[in-house]
Amino acid sequence: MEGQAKPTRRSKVTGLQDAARLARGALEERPELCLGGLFKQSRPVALVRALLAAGADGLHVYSSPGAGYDVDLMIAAGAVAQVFIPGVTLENRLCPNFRRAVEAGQVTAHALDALTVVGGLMASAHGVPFQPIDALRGSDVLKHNPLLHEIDCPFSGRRIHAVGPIRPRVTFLHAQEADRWGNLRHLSTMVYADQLMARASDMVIASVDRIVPDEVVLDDPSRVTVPSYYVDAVVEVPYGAHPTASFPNYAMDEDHIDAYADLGDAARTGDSTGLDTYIARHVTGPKNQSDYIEAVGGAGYFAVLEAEARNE
Amino acid sequence: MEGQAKPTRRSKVTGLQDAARLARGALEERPELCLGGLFKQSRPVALVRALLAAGADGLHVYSSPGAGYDVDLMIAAGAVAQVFIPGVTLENRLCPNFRRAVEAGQVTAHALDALTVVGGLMASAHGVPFQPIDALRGSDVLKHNPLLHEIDCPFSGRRIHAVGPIRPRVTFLHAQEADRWGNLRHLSTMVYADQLMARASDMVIASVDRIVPDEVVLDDPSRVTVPSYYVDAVVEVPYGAHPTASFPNYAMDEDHIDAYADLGDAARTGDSTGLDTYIARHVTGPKNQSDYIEAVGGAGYFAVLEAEARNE
Amino acid sequence: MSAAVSPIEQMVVVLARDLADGELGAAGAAALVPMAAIALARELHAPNLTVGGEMFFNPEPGRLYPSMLDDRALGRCEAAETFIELFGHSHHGLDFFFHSGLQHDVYGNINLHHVGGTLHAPKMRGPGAANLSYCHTSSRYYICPTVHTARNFVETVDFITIPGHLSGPAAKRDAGLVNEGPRLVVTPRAVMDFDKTTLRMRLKSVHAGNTPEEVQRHTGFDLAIRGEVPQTRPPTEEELRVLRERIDTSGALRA
Amino acid sequence: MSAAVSPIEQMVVVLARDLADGELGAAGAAALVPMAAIALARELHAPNLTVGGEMFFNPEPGRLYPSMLDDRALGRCEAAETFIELFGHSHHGLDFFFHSGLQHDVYGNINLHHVGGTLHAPKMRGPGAANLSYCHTSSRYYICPTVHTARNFVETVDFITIPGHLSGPAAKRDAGLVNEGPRLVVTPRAVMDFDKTTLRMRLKSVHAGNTPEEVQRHTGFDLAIRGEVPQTRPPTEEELRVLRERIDTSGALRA
Repeated sequence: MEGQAKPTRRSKVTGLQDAARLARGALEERPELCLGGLFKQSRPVALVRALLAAGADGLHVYSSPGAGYDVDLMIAAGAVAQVFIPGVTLENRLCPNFRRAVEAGQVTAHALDALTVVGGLMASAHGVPFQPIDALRGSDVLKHNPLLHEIDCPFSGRRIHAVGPIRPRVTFLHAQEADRWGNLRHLSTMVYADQLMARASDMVIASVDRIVPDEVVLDDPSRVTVPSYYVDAVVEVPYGAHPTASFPNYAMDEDHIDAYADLGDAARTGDSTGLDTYIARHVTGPKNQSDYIEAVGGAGYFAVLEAEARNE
Repeated sequence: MEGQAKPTRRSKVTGLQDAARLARGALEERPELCLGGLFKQSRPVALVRALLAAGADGLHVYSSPGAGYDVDLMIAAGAVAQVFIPGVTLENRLCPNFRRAVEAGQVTAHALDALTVVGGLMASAHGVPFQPIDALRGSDVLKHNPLLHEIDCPFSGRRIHAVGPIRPRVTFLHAQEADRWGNLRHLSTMVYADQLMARASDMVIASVDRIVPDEVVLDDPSRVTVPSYYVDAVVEVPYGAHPTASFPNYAMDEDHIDAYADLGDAARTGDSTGLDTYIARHVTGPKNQSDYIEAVGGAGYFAVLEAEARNE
Repeated sequence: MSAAVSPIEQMVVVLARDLADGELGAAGAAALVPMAAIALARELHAPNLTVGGEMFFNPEPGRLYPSMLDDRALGRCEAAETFIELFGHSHHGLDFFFHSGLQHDVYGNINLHHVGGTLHAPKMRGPGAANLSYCHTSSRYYICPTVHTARNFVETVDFITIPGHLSGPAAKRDAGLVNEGPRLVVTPRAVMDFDKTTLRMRLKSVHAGNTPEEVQRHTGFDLAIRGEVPQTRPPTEEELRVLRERIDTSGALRA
Repeated sequence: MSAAVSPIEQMVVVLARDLADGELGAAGAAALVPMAAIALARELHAPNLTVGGEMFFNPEPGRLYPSMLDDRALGRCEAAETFIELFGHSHHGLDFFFHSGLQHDVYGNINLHHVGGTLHAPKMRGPGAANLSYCHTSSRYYICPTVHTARNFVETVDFITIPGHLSGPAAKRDAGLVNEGPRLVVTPRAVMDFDKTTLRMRLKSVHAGNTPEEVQRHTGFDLAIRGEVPQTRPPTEEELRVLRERIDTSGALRA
């Protein structure tokens, strides 16, 4: 209590709604949102739901080169203007709301390829004005891809491609663990583009299955996939990737995604009541993640997904 | 014994001398050798000694951007024509043979910077014709660097730099562990550019402190730093990085390096008998790593370096 | 082997036979059939075949999974990489890869973007595709959709997502496609390859239980049937035993 | 504090005071003094200062090491990166960095390549340097050699490895050096800064036990001494206690 207190290190741990407000404010400046994981693995879905509940709209959505449920849900909620993702699919079936909105001209889905997205993130992460690409030939995607440019290669003399930096205003990631400073630990075998996105983005917000003591990070620094320096906020969200997987902790919920897709297909062909109910029940309704867990099926339901992740 | 035997998976484990012969043959086609680790950490010194004993010469030596003892030893042995390494130093003192040979005009030491070397390796690993660089200004190195080019940036319109692919004919790495298929596991905290070099090179030969059972790799695939696919041969060499460190297994041998540098300084100022004896005793003399270990001081000597690595 | 050979098992066996020891390859997005084929080749004649180029190396799952974008499908693999290394692999290429789409045409071009309309005003919007490079940078690739109808085998695709042989040798050369491109088209009904001169698709063999006429009826373009079309060589006892006992332990290929 | 303050401890304290909470910085090649300064700042007033940009984050070694290229010097750090991420850091820059060389000149240019002769026919060949970018991409840097003589402080360096202020404001602008560049030169004898107009080095303060005249005598160019030169503010009790008890536990800064 003697005058100026010694400053202490700030924790980056925050709550889901505060994180969503932080993201929403940033995205109002520039609507480029990027999502970590890939398809049904380690997608930051709780953060996406919180952002939708906070009322985001007009988003330009990026991702590692493949996405499905989360982007489709954002489109269903009316939050998306443009999609910059090469592959949008539930893998075993098409994304109903993505398809509907693009066919209706409500959402622009750009034709892109993985190298353009990854190369653009690389240019941003590396701090250079562009990334050369020399492995694209013959696809109609090259005629439409808005991010890809032809340049004269100063080394080979040939015409090659190049992409400028992709710098998301906000990136949402989901990892299995973090310490309170925001050092992320992906325990899944595949980490996809999460590390690259973190380094390419203006702001990074991560959900994790659990916050671990500082010692867990310090005892094995090689396991840290995204150093705290790149992370602006971290939120502990049990089952925060649901209905996608957070291996090795819980598997993707194929049944949930399938039921959602059925509602989406019904909406696409004229009956949106099921989809509206789904969004009210899972996105706008729950006040917190505990509510969401109850809405999905409760602790017993998630225990099954945990067992599936262990191959039981 | 019934006609055609079913093929089996080939082990990549080989001996030190066979590895050196393999490397020497490749380097006779194109003399670009690259060394892993950095300065006094995880340098593939046993492979370097074996290559020197096998009689390599005229080498163009690359490395992660900093090297010392090993490059100096190769110069002392008369094996080097050109050095493409930004920093060559023993850190606490200059490299005596490097200095002598460059001052005498016997070796060309190019003025380079780290981004050129890393960028060139990145271009090679990524398979693109060049890597843009935009963080070099004002240094006289830019006037002399033979690998760096000025280009017109097609995105910014500014003059920026670019480097073409650096594709070493052979890269030597040292890791702590590998399985028999050549999957490498670096257990040290710092891995520097080893993963990048492996992906950038035509041929990769690795020494490891020990070969581990297949299960060690399969139980923790995220720990594999260099997948087998990139590795052509792997050699189990106890203390294969000596006198540099192989953390967490053994520390750098500062005394050995210092004594070597004293001999090098004596040679530089006219008396090369000590240096000649050193090379006969440590490089050309030992028939195998056991001989080398004895020449350095035996098992008890290395136990001290192991204790130092554990901070005892 | 009591149970009859399924059409999907026949596909797997045809593909496995074409993969050679020592090669590097990956499975693509619809991984069930390709991963089974790769695993079978590794078990039977290609122990040095490396599965790589999709950010994981040599997965050893206990059973088959429909997607490799699932940690369980990797099981105990040998190494994991990220999209940065995939960027490099996409440029350096593989020995083989696998593709399939919404539409496949007579030149082996594949459409995953839209059917009808235009890209930004499509009648039906497809998923798109992430990897467009292996079709060009890899030595060869296989087309292996698990359905074969006149609706997904059309004369000309509405959008070329993955180039096959474009409109033939001249177009391919002009586009800079220097590698083999699609080598075989393997479906539940038949095997097709491409005429060396025209690069148009043609019927090579029909699986047991199919006739050339049936296959032609389910294909939206002329399969250039001239004379006798052989039957696809069925799985051997050994191929089927290894496939069912060591790879497809859950029977996914017979579902 | 019984033992007298060593000149190196004085250097560390001067540097630590100039580092702010929340900044990102790294130590450079000769790490003993910079790492001690960073650690002291983190302990005293900058707990949110991040050590990063050299492939490791926030090392917590038990004692000081002369080189950070030693796993022991990282101790229990928070994360490790590789040269690919260093490529990015080098472009994005830091808040601060540290440099020293064989020669330093009146404009703060640093030579690590050769003394006498030419690059390829040098009288004395130096080590060169790896990182040439942080001098330009970082907001500022510090020059902190642990010797200060008329031989390593020269009017003009023989080779500019690390650009300081080149030959002044116009040359710096022409070369595209837009950031502050070298802010302070801290040696065992004194602290120097740079004249805002000419960007020439000038004496700012002398450490206890040194006179301005002595410092000038050990410097190969005019230090622009005008009137009274203050004494460098010595370490406080608190600074010295934290430095010796929590950071330099082996006494490396007093050796």
